[in-house]
Amino acid sequence: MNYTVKIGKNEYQIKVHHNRVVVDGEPVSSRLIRLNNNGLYLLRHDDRDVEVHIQEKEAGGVEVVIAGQRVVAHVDTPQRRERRKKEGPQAGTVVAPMPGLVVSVNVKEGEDVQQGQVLAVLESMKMQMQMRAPIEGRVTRVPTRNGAQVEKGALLVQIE
Amino acid sequence: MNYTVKIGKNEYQIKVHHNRVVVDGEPVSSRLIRLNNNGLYLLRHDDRDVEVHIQEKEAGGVEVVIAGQRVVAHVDTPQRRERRKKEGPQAGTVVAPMPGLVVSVNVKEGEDVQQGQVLAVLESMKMQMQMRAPIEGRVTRVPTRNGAQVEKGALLVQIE
Amino acid sequence: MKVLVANRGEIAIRIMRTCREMGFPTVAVYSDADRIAPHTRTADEAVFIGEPKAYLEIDTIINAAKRSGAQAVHPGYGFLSENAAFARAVEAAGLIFIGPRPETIEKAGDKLEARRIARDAGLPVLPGSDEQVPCELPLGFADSVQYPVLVKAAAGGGGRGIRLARSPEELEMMINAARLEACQAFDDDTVYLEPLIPEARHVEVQILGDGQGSVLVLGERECSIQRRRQKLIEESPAPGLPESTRQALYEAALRLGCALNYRSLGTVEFLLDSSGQIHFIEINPRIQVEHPVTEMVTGLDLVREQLALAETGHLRLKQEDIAARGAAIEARILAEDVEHDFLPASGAITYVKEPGGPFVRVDSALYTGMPVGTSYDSLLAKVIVWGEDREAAIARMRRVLPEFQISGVPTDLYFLLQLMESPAFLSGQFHTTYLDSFKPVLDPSPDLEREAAIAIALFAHNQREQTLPHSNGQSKPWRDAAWREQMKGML
Amino acid sequence: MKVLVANRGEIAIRIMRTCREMGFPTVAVYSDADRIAPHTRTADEAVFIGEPKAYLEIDTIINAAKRSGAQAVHPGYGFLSENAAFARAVEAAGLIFIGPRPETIEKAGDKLEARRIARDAGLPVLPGSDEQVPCELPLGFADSVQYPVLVKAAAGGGGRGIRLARSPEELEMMINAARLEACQAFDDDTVYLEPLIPEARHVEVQILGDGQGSVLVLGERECSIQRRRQKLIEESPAPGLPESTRQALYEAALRLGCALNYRSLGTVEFLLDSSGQIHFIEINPRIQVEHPVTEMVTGLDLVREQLALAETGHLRLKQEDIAARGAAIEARILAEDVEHDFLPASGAITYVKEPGGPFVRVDSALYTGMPVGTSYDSLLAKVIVWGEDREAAIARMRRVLPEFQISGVPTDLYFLLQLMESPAFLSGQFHTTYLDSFKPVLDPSPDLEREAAIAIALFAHNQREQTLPHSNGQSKPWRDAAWREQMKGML
Repeated sequence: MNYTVKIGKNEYQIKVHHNRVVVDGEPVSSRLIRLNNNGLYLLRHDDRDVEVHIQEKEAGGVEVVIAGQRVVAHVDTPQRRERRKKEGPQAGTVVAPMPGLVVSVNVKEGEDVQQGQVLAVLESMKMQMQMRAPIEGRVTRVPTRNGAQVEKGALLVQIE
Repeated sequence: MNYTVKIGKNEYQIKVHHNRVVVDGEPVSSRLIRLNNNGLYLLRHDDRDVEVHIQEKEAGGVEVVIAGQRVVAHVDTPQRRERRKKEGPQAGTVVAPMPGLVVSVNVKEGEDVQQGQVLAVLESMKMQMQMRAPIEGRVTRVPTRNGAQVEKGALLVQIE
Repeated sequence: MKVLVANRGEIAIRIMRTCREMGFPTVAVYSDADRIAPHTRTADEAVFIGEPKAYLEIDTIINAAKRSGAQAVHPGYGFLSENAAFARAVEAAGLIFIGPRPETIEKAGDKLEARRIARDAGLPVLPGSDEQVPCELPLGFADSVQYPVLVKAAAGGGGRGIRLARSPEELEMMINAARLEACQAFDDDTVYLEPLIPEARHVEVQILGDGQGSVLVLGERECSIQRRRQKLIEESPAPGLPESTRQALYEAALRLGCALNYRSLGTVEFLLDSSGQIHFIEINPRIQVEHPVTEMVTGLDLVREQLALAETGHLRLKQEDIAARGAAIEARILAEDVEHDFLPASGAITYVKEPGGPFVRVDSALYTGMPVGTSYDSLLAKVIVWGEDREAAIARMRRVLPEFQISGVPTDLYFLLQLMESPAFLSGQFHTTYLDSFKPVLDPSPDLEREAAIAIALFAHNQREQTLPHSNGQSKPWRDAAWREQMKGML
Repeated sequence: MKVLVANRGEIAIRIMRTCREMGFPTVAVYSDADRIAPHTRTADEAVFIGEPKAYLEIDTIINAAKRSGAQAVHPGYGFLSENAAFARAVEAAGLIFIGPRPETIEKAGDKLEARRIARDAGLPVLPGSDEQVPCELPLGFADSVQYPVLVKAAAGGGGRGIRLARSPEELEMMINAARLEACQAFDDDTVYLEPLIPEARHVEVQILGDGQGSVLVLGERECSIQRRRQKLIEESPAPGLPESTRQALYEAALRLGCALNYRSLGTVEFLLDSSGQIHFIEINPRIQVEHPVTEMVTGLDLVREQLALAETGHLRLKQEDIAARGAAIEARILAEDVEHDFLPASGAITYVKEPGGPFVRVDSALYTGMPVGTSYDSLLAKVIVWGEDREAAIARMRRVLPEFQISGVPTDLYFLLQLMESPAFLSGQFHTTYLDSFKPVLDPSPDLEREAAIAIALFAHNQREQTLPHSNGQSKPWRDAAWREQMKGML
């Protein structure tokens, strides 16, 4: 099985077949051993062990913590790409999860955004929520503005 | 719903109905709030919060950790008692989970045992395992002895 | 003495810990946003106080104290800790305020008044007028000022209400901006001017007084590593400080403490200019975030001294009991997005593992499952290390930061590690503007990133392999069974 | 200097932490039973060594060191740490042995030889012959002995191979029992007799030598709280010790250290009888489990001193650099079943939360999911607290133990807490036999038990309510969604 792992600007092509792992064409000897049911794993190389915490996020995102560093990545398989095409544009729809006040809108139409980027900040019951981009893409609609009162489910940003 | 919680020699009769809790006839105001998906809870009383870790064990056992103290309890409902009756004696069957050497047998036929009591110690691949009583009851069969080699699945102790 | 802690987060827990050691029952207060915050379950009792801003409501806190039967109130830092009206209300309710006298808080809170008192006590105070900027700027005012100049709110605190003006043209705009922020934050738009000291270091002195004429100096802290005037790393002793300067700082702090007949803990803040001269800035009448570095070098529990004083009216210590040993450094672990201009981050902590071992202290309010909101500051935990000297302490901090694992929200952990490894920090040669020019690497180190990529691919592969034969989504029990099987051989 | 740590558990992690701080790469070794033990991932490299007993195999460890390119080997405590042949093999392989010279280990390992050396060096040694008990007991031998008497294995260690004979009738049986155990444990059935000192305290002195004539004394530790001759709680300084006795202990330890031209860390163990006399027992040529209490009062990192000496051949310290401050106490957290005669327990750690805050240190090898087997000792973690005096340290330990949450295996945490609250411990008046008569309360405190019962009933009720509408067992996603909903309001 082939996996494309995107971390920031970098992409890693990783092939996993039984116990063989090939990273960007280079075979490595690494195994992932589950340490508990809460996301803790041991990445065992030939001569070295590394503790990692792995957590699935929404929209194919994965959060990894190693040695005090936190990496947010996106993992893809050919199948997932296929599925995503079928799902169409609604993957890039950001709506208000609760009624509230739009404290700030951080993007404009036509702007390119990264997955996870904060698009807008919503305040509700004195508490603020950051609305992040579920996918990478271009902003096509921003039908709201700073200071607007919005209902739950109101479209805030559309990304394509 | 009525719950019987057994801790050591003590039994607590606890009735829970919506937000009303009655312990041994005395109403208390307590709520259990989940803190995460790993078993951490907040027990909120009127004027006091207590952090508890709760973990289900086999055979209706529950392990609770509060303030550095660990309590192993058994919780029962009328339904469960009914079900247990139907399940019959196999609930009290202790078999070897792997092939190994019986290092010690700690109980005799006719002896009364508590749930969780160590019945026998099994050694396999240089490692020892304590075989504990899954239920409270009387030992009816002990078809093994110290030093015996047993196969996986061999009956070690029968409790009724 | 039953103590209500009118605070939240790590400082509430830290205060309650010492209360427990001294046998004082504790009462926590918690708002709507803190319904499952960890400080409530550290206390013996917990009182719900309502909206997120309730920690700032004097009457609400006093009522909670009365309802719970508390005899004393510890304000922690932030919130009502520097509010003289609060201290007064606590005492008016017949309770002990664990902190300075209300009038001391009042004087400290008016930065101009504090300057006057310091000047009268013979402290070196930053040049400039002790008068506020008039509402209507007189003709020629802007030209009479030396630039660059700081416009500061007289009621300021926490780095708010401060603006820098570089030229006469900028002055009026900056005065207005500072007034606006000061008015919003402190309900008081009084501002004053203070010359900007270039290449200054921020050094502060911890004092402890009994309010009866006795004031002790508990050493100094170097706090120049700041971002947006928020301290990020603090240490004691201040590196490379000439002994004569240290003595001058202690003497100045002592003089001010005596002038105020200071009670409880306080911090006298100074700027150290490039010529080695010290300049008084302000006095903080409360426990500081960074107090643990002083604790680690002196071996004192500062909260214990506060509580003992509040209970008995007497200090347990004399100046000759105070001795510093080695060096301590504190790093503040914040929920913030280094990649997005250090914006406070929110989310839920999905994993946390705190560091440990010799001479490491963690003051934390973290647990797995904890919501991280934006109602309060972004401080998640503090890591404090001690070493026999600064070099050993830095080596320890560099060992410790990568041991701290936090998942669920971005933090400044990797940023702090880079800071610890930067030549300026290592040499001890840095100023309050150091972070303006310090540019962290945002991406993870290449080896670590590759490692993460491998882990993720293997994780995705495992998920897939295990879900394939159980495509109804029932994979978890199967995985649990596999894990138990794996564990079995090891028991 | 690349260091292979020939150990596991908390001590391996503790050594690796200091290596990292000093910039030394580390190599872990791990057995089949330690495939997912935490020390492997604390190291920079990890080498698999085979069966659980591989930590005791000299060739296996030497091969691992060579394979990994390590330049030095740290043995920790236990396993091969007191094996002179191992130290010799390490040096023969061209590697640095981080510990005493092999000949010192050899002398220390033969308790009779150690007694002779101590006696020659002028130390007060327990009365009795320095000769072993002959294989065939001569006629009248049993009657020539003063009772009660201890039969001890000459090659002993860790409390094994020791028996008490109360009368001439018991002597031969106890000699045979001690021989049998000694033969099994040490492959050497040599035993000797030592008078039993009633109401004795166990006090030991930490020494550090450079192997070139310089020996330092780093203070003493009180370790009388023992069960089956295994220390459970240790502290420094020893409570209530007259200064003259302390000086006598230091002087005796120094004399022995000089007589052995001691290199690296060592512990000289003494019994203190009820008249205040000290008696040498033995010398432990390695780092001790309880070394952190000395670290906390002296501010030294003992492993750092070991490593620096091993690297440079010189000590960084002089006797005048050593100063003790305050009091430290260590408690050993063991996986054991207090209700079932303290039998070692096995299982898997399903939850762990370590304590924190001021002057608290945790040396641990715990993580959620960790299998606890019976292949090795039952030590899970050590909690060490410091206070300005013994009272403050005890108060802190009483605060800290209830903060330590461990689920999945029974531990001695509640037992330790009761011990900390017992009048004899509080007064500092206890002997090595204290735990024979100390009877802990086994059941949880009634309030806590009732609380647990309520929590369990509510837990069972929640499980039921949530599984009822989804009787297909698909309740977890539903619960997760509910939890996320609950969290949302707080973000």
